[in-house]
Amino acid sequence: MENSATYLMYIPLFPLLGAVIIGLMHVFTCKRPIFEKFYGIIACIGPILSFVLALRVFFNLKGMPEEGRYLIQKAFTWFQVGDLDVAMGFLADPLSSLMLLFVTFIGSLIHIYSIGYMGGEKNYAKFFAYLNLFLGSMLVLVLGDSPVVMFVGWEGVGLCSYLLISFYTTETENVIAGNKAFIVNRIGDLGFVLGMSFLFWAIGAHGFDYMALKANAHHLAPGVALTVCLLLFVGATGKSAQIPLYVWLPDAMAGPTPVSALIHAATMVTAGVYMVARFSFIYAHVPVAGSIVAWVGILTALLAAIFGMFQDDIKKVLAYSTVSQLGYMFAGVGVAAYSAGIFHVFTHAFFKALLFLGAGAVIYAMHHQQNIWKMGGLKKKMPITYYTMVIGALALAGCPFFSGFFSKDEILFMALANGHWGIWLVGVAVAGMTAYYTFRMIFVVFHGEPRDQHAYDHAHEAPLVMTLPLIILAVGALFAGYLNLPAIFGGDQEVTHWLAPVVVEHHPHVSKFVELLAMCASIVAFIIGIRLAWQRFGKGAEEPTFSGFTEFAYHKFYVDELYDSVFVQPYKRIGGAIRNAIEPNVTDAPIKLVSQLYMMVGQAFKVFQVGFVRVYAIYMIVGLSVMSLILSFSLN
Amino acid sequence: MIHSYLMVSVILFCIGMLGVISRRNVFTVFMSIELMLNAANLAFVAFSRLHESMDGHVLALMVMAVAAAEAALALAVVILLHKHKGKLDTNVFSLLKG
Amino acid sequence: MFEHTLSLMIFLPIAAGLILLLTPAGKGIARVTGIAISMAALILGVDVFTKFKPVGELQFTEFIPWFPHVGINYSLGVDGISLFILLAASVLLPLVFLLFTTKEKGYYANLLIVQGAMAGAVCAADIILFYIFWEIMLLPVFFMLGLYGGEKKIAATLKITIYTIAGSLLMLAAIIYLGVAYHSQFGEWNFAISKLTQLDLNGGVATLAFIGFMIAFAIKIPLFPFHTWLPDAYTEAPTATTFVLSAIMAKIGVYAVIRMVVPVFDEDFARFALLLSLSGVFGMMYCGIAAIAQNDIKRMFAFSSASHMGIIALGVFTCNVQGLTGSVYQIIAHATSTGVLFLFAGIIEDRMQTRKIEALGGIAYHAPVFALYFAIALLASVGLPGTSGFIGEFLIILGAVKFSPFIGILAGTTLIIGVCYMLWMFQRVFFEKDNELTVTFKDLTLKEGICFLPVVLLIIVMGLYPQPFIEKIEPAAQIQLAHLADTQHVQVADSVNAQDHGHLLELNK
Amino acid sequence: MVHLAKKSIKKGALDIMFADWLFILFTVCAVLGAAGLVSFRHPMNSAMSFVVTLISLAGLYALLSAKLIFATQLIVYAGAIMSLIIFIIMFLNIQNEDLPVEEGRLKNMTIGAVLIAPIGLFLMKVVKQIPGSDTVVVDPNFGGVKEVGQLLFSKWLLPFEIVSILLLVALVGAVVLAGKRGINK
Repeated sequence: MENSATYLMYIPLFPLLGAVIIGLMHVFTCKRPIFEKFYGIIACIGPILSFVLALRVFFNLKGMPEEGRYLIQKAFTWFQVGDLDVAMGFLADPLSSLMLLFVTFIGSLIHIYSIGYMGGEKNYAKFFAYLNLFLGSMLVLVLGDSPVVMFVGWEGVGLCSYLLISFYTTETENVIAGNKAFIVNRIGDLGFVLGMSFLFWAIGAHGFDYMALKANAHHLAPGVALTVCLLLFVGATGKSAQIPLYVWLPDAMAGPTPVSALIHAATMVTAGVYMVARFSFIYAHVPVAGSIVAWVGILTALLAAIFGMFQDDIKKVLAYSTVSQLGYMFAGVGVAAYSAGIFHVFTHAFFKALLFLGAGAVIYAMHHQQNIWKMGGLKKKMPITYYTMVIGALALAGCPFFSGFFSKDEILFMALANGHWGIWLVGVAVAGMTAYYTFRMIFVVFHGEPRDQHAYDHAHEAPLVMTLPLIILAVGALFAGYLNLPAIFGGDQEVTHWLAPVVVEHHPHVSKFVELLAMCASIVAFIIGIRLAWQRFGKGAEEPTFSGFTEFAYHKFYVDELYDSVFVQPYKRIGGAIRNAIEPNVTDAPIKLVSQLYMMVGQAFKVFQVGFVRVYAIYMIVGLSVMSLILSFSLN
Repeated sequence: MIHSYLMVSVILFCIGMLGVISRRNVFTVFMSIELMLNAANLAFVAFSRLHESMDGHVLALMVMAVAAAEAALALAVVILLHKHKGKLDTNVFSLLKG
Repeated sequence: MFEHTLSLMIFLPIAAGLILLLTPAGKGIARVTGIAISMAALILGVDVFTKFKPVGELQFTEFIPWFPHVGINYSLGVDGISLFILLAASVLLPLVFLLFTTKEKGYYANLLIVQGAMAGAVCAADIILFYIFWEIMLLPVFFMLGLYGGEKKIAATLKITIYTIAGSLLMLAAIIYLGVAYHSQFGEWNFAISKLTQLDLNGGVATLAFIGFMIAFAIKIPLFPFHTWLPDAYTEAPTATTFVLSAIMAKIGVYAVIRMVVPVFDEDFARFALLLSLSGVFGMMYCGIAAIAQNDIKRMFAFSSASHMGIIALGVFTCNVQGLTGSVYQIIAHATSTGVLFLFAGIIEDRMQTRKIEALGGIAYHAPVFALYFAIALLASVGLPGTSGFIGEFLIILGAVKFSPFIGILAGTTLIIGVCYMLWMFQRVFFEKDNELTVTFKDLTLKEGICFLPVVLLIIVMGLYPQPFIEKIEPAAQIQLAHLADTQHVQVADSVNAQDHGHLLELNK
Repeated sequence: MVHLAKKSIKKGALDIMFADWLFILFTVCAVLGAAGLVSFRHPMNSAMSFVVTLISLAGLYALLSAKLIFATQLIVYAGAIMSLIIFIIMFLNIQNEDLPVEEGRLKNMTIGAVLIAPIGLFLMKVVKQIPGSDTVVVDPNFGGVKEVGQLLFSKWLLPFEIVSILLLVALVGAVVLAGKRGINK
């Protein structure tokens, strides 16, 4: 078969094998550590090999005719029960190949960066084992040819996210942040599993891989389709940190910075967007579901942007900006602009990874200081980091001709073109806010005077293993946007065309004037945002105090506290009540009753137990006597 | 005819029971039990005569063997108890109290 | 090997146990005997597994007339459902003998008897034979719990005794009713399970008998309001006993429901399925929530085990092949994950002399291998894909959604509830800061590591390549459900004029 | 057979009379002995009166043509067992003060008799309802040593062996129980 490819399974297998090898080495050598770079180099082999294979997949696909452009490998029957037949199968089509490319590329870069960043850490090997495991799981997620296989990767990345967030396990807060991430993700996973179940009972009987599902999607009743869409979207909100399940992502910054860059910015959190795009054949049938997705996305973008404007932890700022950008992506896929959404995933991976790695370099230089109000003036000390980060910030803020501009603008334009005025308006506002908080961070950290002179004196530029990935990513952040240059700039939207066979979307025809107008609105928003930031923070500013609305926003609208008092505390309290009140008093009641009954009867009969053999004989005789009397009468 | 023998058996059996429940002397109680066994033996033999089969005789023999065994054991127990308590009163031995 | 493999698996351990009890053998000899016999059972079990054909009928059947005039016979056989419980017992019990070296002779002897009786209960193809083995299986548990248990062992023994005896009596009454019903319908006595499935049971007494069976098995599983004996018994019992109770014996309850209740009482089962599944789901949630408040690690696992059993039972009550297969698969997965977790809790208790979660912390830094094994078992227990726990849980939820979307959604919460208490426990025991106590924690010895390795590997293999297991389970599951499917068809057909029919019946009276 | 039966009836008149007298004599002795057994205060007196009962019972066995039982009753029971009992009574050297004080003995026995009366009456009622033939002369060898012996060693072999084990156990038990010296002294 021309579409079968036996090498697909090796793409996730390489990092997974790396994880097993490093993990075993760690277990056997953690008491007697060997040369630490050794682990790092082994860890980098897997991702790089996967990247090479991903390139091979890409060029193979490119050589194929557009209609049959997919590669498939069914490794073995995973399980088969009744009608449910799930193969451990891998599918590479334009969508997954695009994801593959940037996941393996950025994954490899971050592995290299981590060799430097994690230097001297105690659990060096463990970190790389987890990182490899994560990459393997992410590749399973991307390549899985059925929702169930995808779910394996889906949960696998959740696990690795948990392990890496709580990587510094001696601190309770880190572990709690990890737990929070895992549990909140699990809430989303519940939606995913239920969505899969409903989907299976509706149309899964003739095969439960994407090919078969896509072929049978038109049999789906509208109500079921809506249910499936919403349940799957619950899964996506968990993984991709959307309202109402976004709360775990800011806390997830407790993990090492490369983790934040790889998992919580570039790859894992975009899995939800990828999943919605994967299921575009269902979402396309249910516009209502799409609108819900889009609105949730854009509201998340707004909310996270508001929070982002008041954070003082450099990583938290970036975390909220990630949530916010993820919101854009969902707005994109929600308005059926799947290629635009995925394209934003693609560009975002570059500039957000870049920003995180840059922030990591800063944190590394400042000896694990993360509060931006303790930094300042680092521009002179860390020029490479500064310039690369500025490129990243410009891309994030949507500066024209940087990658973020093209992708974000595409989303907003598609929202407008498909008639979602509200989403477009909010989107433009958020774009301005994005520019504001991004440059607030840049100005406070790199400009002005140093606020902590001691730390400033010891700050220095990061080593080459760390700056090299920064530079590569900066190049990506600069030019990734040109892959999907819209027609208005003379491009031919290559990514959109590449994805066209997979995702179900249609391009409404809108006049050039509207397109230009929309673009101008975005640019204006960007300029206003960056100007405000310059005014306030450009020349150095002191840590502000908050009151009123700003205080409310600074405390993130008290959402964490709300969740804690509405879900967590009652849960624990019910548990305590069961333990202290219900178990001993209610469910144990019958058995206590029985034993008390026995005790009472026993006490009553104790009277007869006088202890003299003769008396027992008398009892017997009395019994016999009574029986005899009765029998004598009955004999007559 | 046989009925009279059975009547005698019943009477002896009841007297034996009376001895067991109304006396406190260990020896008397013990011999009352022997009396009950003998009453049963008489019934066996009588029935044997009635049915003209000798199985009853065999059973009577067995009962005698059991009675002998019982006598041996019971007397051993009586000696032991007498050694322990110096009394022959059944009321002294009230270890069965719950 | 030869035609009496199953009998050998049953009577070899029982005989060895009895001989140990009757002879003045020391505990060393007892343990060596235990290892030898359980290894022999393992070899026999593997032999059965490799020769087992993936079809639904009973295999390896043996038949010896016992009381033929009342239709009670010594007849054995395994199908895809009992095979795996048999295997779980024979794979996991050698671990116990190998790992726990400090117990007395009577303990090992009792374990051997339990092993044989459990094999008997799952292999029995005659309901009376099943009942006999069921009772034999319970006896040594009382002794092990009552003689070798923890501080509150007497109360725990009393509880488990009252519950199980009550259940057993109800079951006996129901079994006798089945025999009588068979006699009145077919004119002969027969207690073979396959024959009893042909019974046409309806009416009040049949429902009572059904309830009798269900209560007996609900106590053993345990299903929601009958679970109260479990936390005490699991907590107070010595580790190996808890392990046997949770890993295998509770599963025999589920097995019995699948094997005896589903095909025999098809109509009543279909009628009560909703109520039963609610009980399963509610039990899962209730015990899962209770687990988070426990500060005794073993007690927490006890509640967790009860919570999982609720889900496993739910799989049976969903009345479809996905749910049932998932349930059987989850039985093995749960035996390997939670069972092993109980063993690990035992190891912690042995080394730290405490089971209090608060007293622990930071074990992972001093025992990385132990932490790794523990984490794998824990992840299987919370149903992470790639471990054995996921396949079963997914199939059960899938089946539950088919059965009723509402139940399905509730069942899905197991994903969340399980992870909450497990992670919180893991955090407080393995992470955070170590203290004076846990600094002294010794990692697994080489022997322990090698003993646990096959089980840990099994957890992963069963998650990645479950098909060899599933292909053996599924045909048997289909057969058990065949009756149910017929009943449901009839019910659908009858439901239209059911009311008129009822009136007619009353008129006839 | 018919011939034999006729002969027995003809000859019976005198025999029956004589046997009846004997029966009455033995019965009275047995009952009186039994009454003595339960009512005497000193066990020695009880034992002597029990011997009377046993000998009377032996007579009754003889009347029932149970020759072997008649002999064993006299030799084993009245002889061996009773001498053992009397021996023990004398061995313990029981004085009057050793005996338990049984003040309400008469009252007790009256109440006991009232209790037991229904049992006795019921048993008698049952006995009356047993369908009994009038005495038939049995085979002269009935109850002889050879016949009973043959039966004992063929049909009743297994119970016989079990009884022998029982005796052995009793023997060992008695040795163990009574053989302990110096306990509680």
